[in-house]
Amino acid sequence: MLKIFRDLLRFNLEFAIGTLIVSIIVGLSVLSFFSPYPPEDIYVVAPDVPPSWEYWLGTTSRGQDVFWQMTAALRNTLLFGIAVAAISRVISLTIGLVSGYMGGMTDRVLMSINDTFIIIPLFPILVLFYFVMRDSMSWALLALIMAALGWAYDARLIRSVAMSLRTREFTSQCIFSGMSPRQIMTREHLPYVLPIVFSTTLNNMNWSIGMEVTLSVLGFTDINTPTIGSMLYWANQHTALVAGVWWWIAWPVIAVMLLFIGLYLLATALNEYIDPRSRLSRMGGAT
Amino acid sequence: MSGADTALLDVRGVSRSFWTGGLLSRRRIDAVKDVSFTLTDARPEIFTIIGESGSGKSTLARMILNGMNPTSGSIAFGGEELTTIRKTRDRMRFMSRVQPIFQNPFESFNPLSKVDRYLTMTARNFTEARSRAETDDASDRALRKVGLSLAEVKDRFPHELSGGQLQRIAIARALIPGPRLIVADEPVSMVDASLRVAIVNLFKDLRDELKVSIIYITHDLATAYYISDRIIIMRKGEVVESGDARAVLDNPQHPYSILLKDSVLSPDVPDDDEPKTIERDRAARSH
Amino acid sequence: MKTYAIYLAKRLLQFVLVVFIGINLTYVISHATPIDPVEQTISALTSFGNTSPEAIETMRESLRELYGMSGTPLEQYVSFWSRIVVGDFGPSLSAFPTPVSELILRALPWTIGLLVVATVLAWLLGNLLGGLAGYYRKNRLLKAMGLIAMGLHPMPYYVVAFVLLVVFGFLWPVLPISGGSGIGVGRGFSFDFISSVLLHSLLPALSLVVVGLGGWFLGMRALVSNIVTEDYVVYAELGGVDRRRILTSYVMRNALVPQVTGLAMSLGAIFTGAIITEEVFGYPGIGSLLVDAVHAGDYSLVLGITSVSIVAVSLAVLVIDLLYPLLDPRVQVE
Amino acid sequence: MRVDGLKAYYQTRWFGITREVRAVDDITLRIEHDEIYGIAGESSSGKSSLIKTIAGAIRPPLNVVGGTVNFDFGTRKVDLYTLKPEERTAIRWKHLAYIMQGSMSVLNPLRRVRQSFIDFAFRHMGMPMPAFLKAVEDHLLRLHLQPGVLDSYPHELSGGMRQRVVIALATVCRPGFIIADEPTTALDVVVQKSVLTMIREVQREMRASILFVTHDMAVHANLTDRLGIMYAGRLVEEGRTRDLFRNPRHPYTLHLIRSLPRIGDAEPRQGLEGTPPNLADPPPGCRFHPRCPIAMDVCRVMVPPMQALGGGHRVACHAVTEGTVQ
Amino acid sequence: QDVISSLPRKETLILENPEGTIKNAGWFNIWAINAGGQYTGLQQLAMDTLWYIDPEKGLEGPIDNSLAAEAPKYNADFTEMTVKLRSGIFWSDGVEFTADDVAYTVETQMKNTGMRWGPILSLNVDSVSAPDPQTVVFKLKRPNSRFHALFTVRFNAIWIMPKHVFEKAPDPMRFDFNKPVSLGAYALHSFDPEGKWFIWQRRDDWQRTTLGRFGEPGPKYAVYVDGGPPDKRVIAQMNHNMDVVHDVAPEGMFTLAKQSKSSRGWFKDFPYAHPDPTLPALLFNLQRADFQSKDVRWALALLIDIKAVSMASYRGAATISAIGIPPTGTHPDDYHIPMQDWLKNFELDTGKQKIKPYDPTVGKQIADMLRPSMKEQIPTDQAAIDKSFGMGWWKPNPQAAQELLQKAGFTKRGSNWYTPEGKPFSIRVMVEGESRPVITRAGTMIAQQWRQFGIDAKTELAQGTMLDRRNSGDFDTLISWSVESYGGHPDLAYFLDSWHSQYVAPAGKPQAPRNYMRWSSPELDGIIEKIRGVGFDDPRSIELGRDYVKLAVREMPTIPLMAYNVFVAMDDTYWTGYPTAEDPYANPVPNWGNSRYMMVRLKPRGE
Ligand SMILES: Nc1ncnc2c1ncn2[C@@H]1O[C@H](COP(=O)(O)OP(=O)(O)OP(=O)(O)O)[C@@H](O)[C@H]1O
Ligand SMILES: Nc1ncnc2c1ncn2[C@@H]1O[C@H](COP(=O)(O)OP(=O)(O)OP(=O)(O)O)[C@@H](O)[C@H]1O
Ligand SMILES: [Mg+2]
Ligand SMILES: [Mg+2]
Repeated sequence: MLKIFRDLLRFNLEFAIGTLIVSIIVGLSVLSFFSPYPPEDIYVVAPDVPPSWEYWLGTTSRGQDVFWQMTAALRNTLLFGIAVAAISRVISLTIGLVSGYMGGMTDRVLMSINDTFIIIPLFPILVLFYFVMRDSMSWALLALIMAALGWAYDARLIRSVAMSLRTREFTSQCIFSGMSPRQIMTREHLPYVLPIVFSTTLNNMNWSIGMEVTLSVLGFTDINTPTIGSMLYWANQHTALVAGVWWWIAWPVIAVMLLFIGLYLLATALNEYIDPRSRLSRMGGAT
Repeated sequence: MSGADTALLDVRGVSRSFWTGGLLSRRRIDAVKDVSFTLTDARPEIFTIIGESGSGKSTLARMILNGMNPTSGSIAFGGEELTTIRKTRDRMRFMSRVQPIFQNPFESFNPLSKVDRYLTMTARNFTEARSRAETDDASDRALRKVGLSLAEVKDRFPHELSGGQLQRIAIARALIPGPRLIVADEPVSMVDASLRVAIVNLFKDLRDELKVSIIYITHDLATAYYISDRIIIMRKGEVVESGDARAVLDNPQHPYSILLKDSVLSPDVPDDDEPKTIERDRAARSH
Repeated sequence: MKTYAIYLAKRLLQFVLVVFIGINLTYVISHATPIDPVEQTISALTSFGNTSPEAIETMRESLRELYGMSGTPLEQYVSFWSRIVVGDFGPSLSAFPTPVSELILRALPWTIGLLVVATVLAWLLGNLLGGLAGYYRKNRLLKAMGLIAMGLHPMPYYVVAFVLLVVFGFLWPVLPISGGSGIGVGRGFSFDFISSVLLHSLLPALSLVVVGLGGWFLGMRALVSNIVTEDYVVYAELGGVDRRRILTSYVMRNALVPQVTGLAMSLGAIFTGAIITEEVFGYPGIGSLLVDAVHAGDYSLVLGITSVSIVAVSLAVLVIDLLYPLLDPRVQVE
Repeated sequence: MRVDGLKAYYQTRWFGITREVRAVDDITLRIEHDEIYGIAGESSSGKSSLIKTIAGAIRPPLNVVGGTVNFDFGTRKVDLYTLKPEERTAIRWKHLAYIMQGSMSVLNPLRRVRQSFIDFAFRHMGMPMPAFLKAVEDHLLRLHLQPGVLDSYPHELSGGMRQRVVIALATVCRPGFIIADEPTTALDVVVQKSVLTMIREVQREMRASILFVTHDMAVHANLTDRLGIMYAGRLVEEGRTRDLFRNPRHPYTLHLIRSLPRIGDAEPRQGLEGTPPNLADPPPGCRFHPRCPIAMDVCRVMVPPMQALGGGHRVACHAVTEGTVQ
Repeated sequence: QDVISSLPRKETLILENPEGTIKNAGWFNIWAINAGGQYTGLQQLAMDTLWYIDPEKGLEGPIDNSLAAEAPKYNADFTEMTVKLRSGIFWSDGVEFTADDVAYTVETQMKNTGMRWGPILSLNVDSVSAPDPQTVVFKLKRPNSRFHALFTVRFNAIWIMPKHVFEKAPDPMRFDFNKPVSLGAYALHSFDPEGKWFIWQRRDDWQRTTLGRFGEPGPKYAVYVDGGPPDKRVIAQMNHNMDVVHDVAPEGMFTLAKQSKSSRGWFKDFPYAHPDPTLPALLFNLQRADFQSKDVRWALALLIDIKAVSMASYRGAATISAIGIPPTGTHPDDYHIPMQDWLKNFELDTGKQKIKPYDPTVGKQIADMLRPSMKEQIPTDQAAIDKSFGMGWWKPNPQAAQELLQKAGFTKRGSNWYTPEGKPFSIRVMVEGESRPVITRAGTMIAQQWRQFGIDAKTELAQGTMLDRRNSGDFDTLISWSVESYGGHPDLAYFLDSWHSQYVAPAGKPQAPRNYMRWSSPELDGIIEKIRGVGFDDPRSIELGRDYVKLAVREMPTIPLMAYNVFVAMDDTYWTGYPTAEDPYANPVPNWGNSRYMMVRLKPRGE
């Protein structure tokens, strides 16, 4: 594992850049624990100071240091993404593996549910949820809902792999070795889909964080928790853009863009690592 | 074990059909049509099923392994109807007595798992062995029967072993539960000539020394002739000819059997002045 | 042909099932909201102006009757389905007595016009360029495009739209940043109206295309670079088949098959896109109608819109699925 | 056709692991007009790699490291690897046709067979479309294929039919040289036989040269005129097929031929012990020595040279050179 | 490029419609429940009713007799009201307006209680009659000294229906009234079916409307448009595409003031905003256990640093008020200034000490605090400071707050406060979010100040659910207004009457408007009942109003914060003569019904 990581780092530029970016972001979010004041507090520093020596990234119109605000925002945003990804991975793995391995009726029922989740318009549902939960829509709850809505596509992907694994001879070999379906799924098939899980995790994080940002900016989340989205929300509330407080918007946008690009690069690099065919085409232009 | 006159395997009038085809052309395929034969426990034998591709050999094998139900007819193993074997316990008991060997040695093992895992799992699930030492011992004993030892195999991944070794490990695994019947579906079609001989020689030994019956499915008339006791020839799901292997192959009766035998290219080169089979055919055709 | 009919029937059944589950889901969710449309209306009515408390009670009763909010939950559910199957979503509660369907029909052309066109455009362009980029790996221009696409693709749509809005509406104010057409421009088949609509759709469409394009571009490029290693492409190249023919009929054609499925899937995202695009650019359409309806607690309108979008999206997917055999002769009935 | 000292390696560099698989290592051979030259050998002994190199169908990671490939098509002589790409394309199909291994998947699954024919062959035939299609149909008929297959998609054809379509595709332009890589594996014996018959027929008719690869010795015995045996990337023995079968000299060939079971003969036979060598790190000296029953010290250090035995029979074995065998 | 290509820009006034996009644009029946837009120009330009009252000085005094020719005449026991109407007023379709229209309006709505003013009319009116075309007589079901308020526009009122149009509609509830026939000086020109804009055109016969008395309205066309989010509105005005912006965030206003020479607010300089006669306050949910004690409420008030709240919410551009009356219009003269002394002497017993919590200099402190950055924009004159920033407020006093809380049985353990029941003292401050940015910010600041004191306080965003939750009492505390007054008239009954305990709903049931904190106090009931007995213009009502203020200060049922300042931004590129603090002849906030008076004073630039 570590060796793969080292090799990827050494020989895949995308992975290296992605790792660099993501580590910077992670580093920043860790810094949030050293913030001199609680990130929710306002009017703790002079408002509207442009980036300067004292405040590297400037201060907001709410009297917060953009730097510390951003570290907290990045931390929460990242945690959110990880939470959604982790929960939805568990769902999609379970459904994908079970559906692919069991086949038949189980498969059909699960896939009908799955298709529904793929087709139904997500955003309206999220907005609806926001209204059902009304104002108690917390960060964790949102993560849960997003996870519940964001597994379907990947489950299909995993299912298709599991289906092909089912027909492979080694699966029959396992059955005749007396392994139970659960053992086969977890011990034999899981390792196969893990790389997919890994790279979809990053895509899923990208997706959920993007959703969170969008929802927050539109004011559909808990804006008390500092996240990249709620930072933008507050900036918009203070017409930061036209008021010339560009640094309030620019830094979080840059940070979130970097985060997305970083995650995306990691995902592509991993995908490439997984897919043997693109390994070959890397060796030199195909034509 | 059951008495001398109990049938080990009794296949009675078994048929199986499938629906296949593209969207615009759907048709019924009778993969297996009314096949019957019996293996007795008293006299272990190598029972060969031969036939053109798509003639239903693998389908028949899957039904014997209880991986699929016949559309009509019945299969009994040791006097017990396979359709009644549904509960996990019954299945385990069945599997301890009937074991498969697959076509492609490289495919029969999960490339991500160590090969000895299959041996250990089989030992744990089908024998009394529980502790590590016991399972190791069971594995080693089985491996020795096929000319290997646990030391050579332990902690190795499939890609570290040759096809011949892998196929022998697969056979060893099948032997661990002490089965009465081994179903081998084209166990040699993916290996080259020299390996082929080694594996069929092993089958002979199993029959002679361990008294295991073997259902040997193949295209290869030459190896069939070389090792089998009885043979059935299948075509389009039907048994067209059956009987003592050598007798049938030396003197086939059914037109298809004759065609089959004629089509087998002999590795013997004719004398200089004599035309080769293919030349003969060509000449025959151009007239 | 008979098998196709069976396939059709199965697919239709699935369609009905998905629609049924989807609509029920939204029914349940929307009815779980604590928002009471009557209270909502009363609040809105009384938040300005002088109304005495007794008057409110009278009004509450009249409204409850007017909105037809009587009956047990089961009765309401049954009557909901019995109306919905004939396409009647009842009157909107926040725009009473205007029927929900009228509101939806008014908004739908904008959403469909902008989003479907932009989605399909992004799909076409993205696939074309991505295909070329996958095939001509050394082309500088296409490589540069790949880099840009790589940078843009992971961006959340909101951020891109917002940046575009700032650039073209504020820093360099050349494009209208809100509305679907100019103020005072009369409706009709006039040059003024059409050009105004086009001008107003530029920025939202651009944002949609920019974001969509990247995804298709990268997807297609990856597909194509896999396909060029397929035996049949290698063989065609060895056979000296015309390169353009290889590109079109061997590479692109075959890569298109999964991309069409992707298109069907992305149609599902249209309604997501609708909300954000319409909110950011103040564009009229079904998305802003939905947000409005949700704010107003108008669940008959909310249900109407979500039902329509579920049906529309499932229908799009269904149509593409049914056309699939034409695209790929290999597809088999399960 | 002449191949001299051909070396082609798979050179892969992937995440820091550099690997060089010497799949074709210093091979020299000649193929005359109007003959079928067979190449046999164990699985993964480099047969396909050799053939790809000869057909000029190499793509990374397979690279030609040394040696030449020269064709003589009667009217023109060419060195494949010094040719400009356009010229190479021009030669293909007109003079040099190639039937790839795994010909089940070489047809575009989304194109009808007819279109494939047009794509591949139309421009070489120099005739108007109706005439061309007629010619194709005639050709298919000769291969016992109904013209109806032209309107099918590849997946609608059975394996044997597909194989025959590919053969038809490769031969419709009547090339002087055909390269075929295991065109009959995955076919059952009955179909295999008819396909082989057809190949022979076409070859005779056109007086073409065919380079035919398979590890099925029975096929070689019945089809080829001359035979080369490959072991671990090297040509170890070569000669007329009949000579080679009757009188194999290299221990590997010997073993290969002895181990073949026959119908009507239930003599016990022995399999070859040991594992095939890893071509990324082949054993020094003779590559067969770890499995060779008669290996000598010299085999472990020195690569045996190719030795002519007369009658076109050549072998690379120290034992033969020193006369210790037979 | 021009926003409007089809109209001559020089003759067109563009105003923001804060309702945004009207989803059912083709609906103009304002008397039915709110099916369409209302502030699309409809209520401002097309509607008319008997009287208007201005939050400021008005064109000719705050009260304008519009359709009525004079003030209402009540009989002695306030059970009958007679109104004389003007003559020579015509509907835009040429039909003359008469007393029948008024009577029809009342009768139709009484018949349909689902209509907007139906319930309130049927509760009050026994019968209405029009003895002659210029006279309407209302017979009331019970004495009501302020019945005419229903027909008096503060923000809006019962608008008069065109009898001749509605008569023909089979069901007045399902009639869309498109195209509307107006009684105002403007008639509908065209509108966007998507509800983004509405264009009104000056009537040729504008003299035959009530506005005609003041001269010709300047703009030939008035366009009400959806302004979009705050930044877009600022951009629009900077590009001179929106003459009157209803409201922007304070920063937007500062930007406009700084970057656009032609833009200005109500005040020429800081604090720019127009103070609406509306008083945002922190409302306690008095039915919740934690807030039953006035000591707790006072403690929480003493923990608020209003200067910080003013900075956080309005960047200082707030007009603060310590008492429950908006510090706007004529109110300071009637209430704030006369009560200063009482406030200064007001004493609070914390259980351990007596303190005088009022700090009369807070307004000045805010001005001083702002002066370094705002320089000469900040007035130095005390009267001007009082007007712009307000007078005094409660001085933050954590010590007293602690004592008060302890007096109420709360305890502090570690750094956290616990309720008498031993639970952590947790307060959610409900705010409305994006739709009311300054309120949201104020809430955030207050929550933070409480949090710093050891109370688990947090803002809770109720975007879209705010009205519902406010009415149903689903909140701990809430920043909203339960006080709305006329501004231009000292009478408080407009809001105060509904604070009577007879209207307080039990917990869990929806509360009728205004007394959202559900305050029930017998003492207050007494005051209210007394007010009911005196006339609208009776000076005694001011005295009673002061009694209310004193009671509310003692009980602290809400913590009054500041006037609801609206950052109306006006661009004089095309038009001049907007109402301003220097010339406060009308309310510029363009969704108010009385903003129509602006039209007659607007002149094209260069005239
Ligand atoms: N699951 C299935 N669904 C549909 N058709 C099937 C299925 N399994 C087998 N068939 C069909 O049944 C027929 C018999 O197949 P089977 O695999 O038993 O043949 P076989 O004799 O083993 O062939 P081969 O020699 O190629 O292995 C074939 O035509 C095959 O296409
Ligand atoms: N793309 C590749 N990259 C690296 N090594 C390869 C690649 N393709 C083949 N090889 C290796 O080259 C050697 C020769 O392979 P080749 O395909 O030529 O064998 P073959 O004799 O044709 O075998 P078969 O009979 O199985 O077709 C093998 O060891 C194989 O593992
Ligand atoms: Mg088979
Ligand atoms: Mg090969």
